[in-house]
Amino acid sequence: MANTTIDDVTWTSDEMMAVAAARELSDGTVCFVGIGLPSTAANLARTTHAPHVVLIYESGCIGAKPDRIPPSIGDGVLSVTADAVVGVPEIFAYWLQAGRIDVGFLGAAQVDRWGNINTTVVGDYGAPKVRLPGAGGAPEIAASCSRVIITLRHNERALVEKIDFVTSLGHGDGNGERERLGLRGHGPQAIITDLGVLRYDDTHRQFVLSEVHHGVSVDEVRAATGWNLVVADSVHETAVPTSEELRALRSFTGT
Amino acid sequence: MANTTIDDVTWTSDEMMAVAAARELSDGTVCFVGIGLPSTAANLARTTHAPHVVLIYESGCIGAKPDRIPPSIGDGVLSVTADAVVGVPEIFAYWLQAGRIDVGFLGAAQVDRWGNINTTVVGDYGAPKVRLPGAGGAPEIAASCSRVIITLRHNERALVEKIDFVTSLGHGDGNGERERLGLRGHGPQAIITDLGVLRYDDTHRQFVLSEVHHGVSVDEVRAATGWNLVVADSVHETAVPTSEELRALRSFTGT
Amino acid sequence: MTAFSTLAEAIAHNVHDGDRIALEGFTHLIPFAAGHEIIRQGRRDLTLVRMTPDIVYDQLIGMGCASKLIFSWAGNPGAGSLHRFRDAVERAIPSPLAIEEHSHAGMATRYATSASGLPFGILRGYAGTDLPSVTENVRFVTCPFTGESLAAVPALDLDVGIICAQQADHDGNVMLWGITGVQKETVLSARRSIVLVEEIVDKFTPRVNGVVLPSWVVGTVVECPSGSFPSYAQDYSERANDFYAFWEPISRDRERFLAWMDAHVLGTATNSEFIASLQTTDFEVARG
Amino acid sequence: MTAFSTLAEAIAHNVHDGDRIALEGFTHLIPFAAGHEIIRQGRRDLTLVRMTPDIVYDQLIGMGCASKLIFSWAGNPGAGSLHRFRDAVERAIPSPLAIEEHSHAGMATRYATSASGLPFGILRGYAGTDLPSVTENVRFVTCPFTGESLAAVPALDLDVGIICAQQADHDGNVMLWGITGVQKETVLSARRSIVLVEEIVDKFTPRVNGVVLPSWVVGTVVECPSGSFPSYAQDYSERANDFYAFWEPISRDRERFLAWMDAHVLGTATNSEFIASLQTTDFEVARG
Repeated sequence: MANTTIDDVTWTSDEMMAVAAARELSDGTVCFVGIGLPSTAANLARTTHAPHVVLIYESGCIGAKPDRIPPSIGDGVLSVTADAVVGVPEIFAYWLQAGRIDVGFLGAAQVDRWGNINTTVVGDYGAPKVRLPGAGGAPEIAASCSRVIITLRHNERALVEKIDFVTSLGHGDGNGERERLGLRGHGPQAIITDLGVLRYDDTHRQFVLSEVHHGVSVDEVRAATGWNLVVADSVHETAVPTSEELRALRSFTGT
Repeated sequence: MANTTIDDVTWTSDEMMAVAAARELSDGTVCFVGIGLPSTAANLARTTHAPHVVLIYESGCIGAKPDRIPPSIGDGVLSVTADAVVGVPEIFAYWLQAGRIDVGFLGAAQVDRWGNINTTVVGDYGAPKVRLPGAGGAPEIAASCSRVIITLRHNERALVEKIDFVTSLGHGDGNGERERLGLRGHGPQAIITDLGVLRYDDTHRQFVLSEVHHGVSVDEVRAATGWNLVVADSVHETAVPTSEELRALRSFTGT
Repeated sequence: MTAFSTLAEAIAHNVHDGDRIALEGFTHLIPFAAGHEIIRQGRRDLTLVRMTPDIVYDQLIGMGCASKLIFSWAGNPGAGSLHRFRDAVERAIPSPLAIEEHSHAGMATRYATSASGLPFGILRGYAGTDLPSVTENVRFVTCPFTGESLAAVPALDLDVGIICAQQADHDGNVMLWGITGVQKETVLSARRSIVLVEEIVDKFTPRVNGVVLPSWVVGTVVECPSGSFPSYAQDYSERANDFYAFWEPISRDRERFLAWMDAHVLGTATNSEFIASLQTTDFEVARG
Repeated sequence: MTAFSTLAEAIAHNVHDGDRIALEGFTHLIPFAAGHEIIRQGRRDLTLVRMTPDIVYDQLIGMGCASKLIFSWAGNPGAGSLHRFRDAVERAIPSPLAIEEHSHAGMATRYATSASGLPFGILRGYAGTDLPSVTENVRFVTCPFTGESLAAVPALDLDVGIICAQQADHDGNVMLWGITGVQKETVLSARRSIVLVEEIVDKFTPRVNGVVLPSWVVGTVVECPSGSFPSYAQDYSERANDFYAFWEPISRDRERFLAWMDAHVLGTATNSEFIASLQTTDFEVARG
């Protein structure tokens, strides 16, 4: 993690990524949250610019309002602060599958230019080089949320030309695969990394670089991307984290 | 309703029917209970010889222990005395359909010699003579409970040669239809009326008269049955209601 | 976000002629007041959906609001027939009523299916009965793993779902408890929803078997005390069992039914007026 | 009727070599103590089923109890990989582990399907992913009403379902609350069930989000305080997040793992002894 300092304020590239992800959530958004950076970003949004964001955890907690970032998706702090707690079959059937969720946050071990995600295996499925945790809630989050935001650290092993296993479908081959399969969400709209932000572009039918974080060059992003990265006509610099954002973020993460 | 008196104790034929039905439930039986006589009989069993009978109402009440007979299947007295209250989709899916119920009680407007039940319509479906309430929970109670007990008043319009509509399948045509259709419960085992008790007989492949209530002759039962009734080799008389049974019954029904 | 409004506004804005609507309640929490308001506003050609259509559906049918009923058990529980329903089905009075009937298990599956955003649901049901022969909406599918045949029923596709609940808070979250039936599924199955509550509270007290519907899935909340009368709201009221018996002879005679509806429903503007109007009638006299 | 027994008896009577078993818990109420006892009793060739196999499944796999894992997310939540699982899958250490993997939605559907007595369940899922290409247990069916394609998954067909809950009463009724996950479905999906409870009480106090399993669907109840450690039981314990972190380097090194299991699991006879054994180790030292 690189540090950046401006006017005596210092932040890490992971903090920049969390802040950028949080800003994607407008107030009132209903958000399906996985553990780790998604949970951090969603709670950051909730305690800064989006107090009415609704956080839904796959453990069945609807409208959780934790005062610290839980280390798992099933912590007690989620259930006791939730508006409602339902069983796991219900959270997937009545809430996610039914299309009631605006935004799903997903991480990835590998992602391609169409936002297809691998969290299953590096190498061959039958003889894996690295066995990853697997699908979890991701395939249906990717399918059913109105839009999906992917967050991961930016490097050539993560943003790859071809993923080893399609755990969760993004835009498929970029030629209408979601629509052909009848998926009802619009799929991944942003890939937020520690270097910048890629957004899905309907003209190019792939993710294009749209923002770079402070101190990051477009060439650096290109070099850290495993495919031939398309760059938007105008790439702007992400607004640096405000001290309010950093204070809120650190109060959660205890740093 | 006819009255019977022995040794200064008097009971109605409906009371005899309720008592005979209650006796079908051994202690610990898990029983799916509809409103009316089934609810009366099940609660009578629970407060006399079968204190651990488990009453399940389709409103979602599991293990209800009402102190009076509720006029509907959704009375507050059922939910507040229940071991658990679940939603209606769950009661049918997780509890009835899954085959967890020992005995289902069903009423009928019409029943045939195989225990097939009509509660839908008298006359033609498209131009009904009498439109009845319809299926309710009965088709799946008939399909999924281990055994079914049918209770109704005995007359030629009720126990008929051919029912006008199959709302709930009993033994179909008596030739293995349940098995062919994959139904998992054993189907109706007894028809308890105000005149006597018919039991399903595997040899005759139909219901046969097995008991007559006190003061009722086999010929009377034959005359009140719309099909050519098969009578068991030895028909015995139902034991008359005990004063304990009558006391418990009347404390429920307020008579 | 949830809207708060009067019952009259909620019905006017959400229920249109020709809509497919459900006023659900399994004995408990039946939204009678909403049915009365639909009658007052003279809606026509409604497709009424409910597992257990009872008196309020009898009233809607008798007053000519409905052209179709989708149901699984139509009766006056513990008291007798729905005579207005029977007149419609048996004699097309006041107009023909198309019916589509299911079992409770089938209807419950349809609610859960709709709430789940699926086009169909499966159950072990209907096999060997005549029900599939009288509707297109029971079919059979084959298990792709075992080859077994199972019944399939379609989602309900509701325009409006209307329920009663005990409480809402000021943010529009809704809480109900006791027998919860298919109340949650009714709201989650419908494009638009109306929830009548006994009261609006600052904060919910946790309840046994409490079901909370978050505000962002609730369309309109109406504060409507006794909106479920003669049904009940656990911990607020008792079921008026005597009203169900009282209704039997009224409903049996169409002229008497029309006079009663005229006096107590059409002749009142709100649910409070309706409840007050009962004080002066045979019903309260019979209660003693 | 429910049996009451010790944990050792419950495992001995219910869990046999070759069984298909689930020790469920969604972060909350994970039956660690039951996993440890299965290891002590040396069960082999188990098919392990769970949505979120975590440390206790890593232990079962590392100790050679399992020949197959059916799951949707295998990790040490918040801490890292399951190294014993990875060693089994990547290098067949200590023996090959067959895997069948699903999404959470698919596994949740399978539990609900099994609890419902259906042979298969349907969901909007798996479409466009590579998951159907690596298992026979994801297929696609066509909606008989709309023609849409939907994923189908089979029932789980569990021999044994094991969960933790907070309380049982003397009749063997079980109550749990907080995050309830698929605990109810695990019991209702299995031929035999074991429920580890924090305590046996005379009477339940109603709880928010309380789930009651009546005694007649509960196989065996075991009073086993802290049976979920390092997971937790809402209102009895807090999740030992530091244990999950503590475990990461132990699990990473097979020799260290075996030594730890030898000292703390094989070297203890009961869950109380296991918990006591931790007092004397680096774990409690690290806690300070």
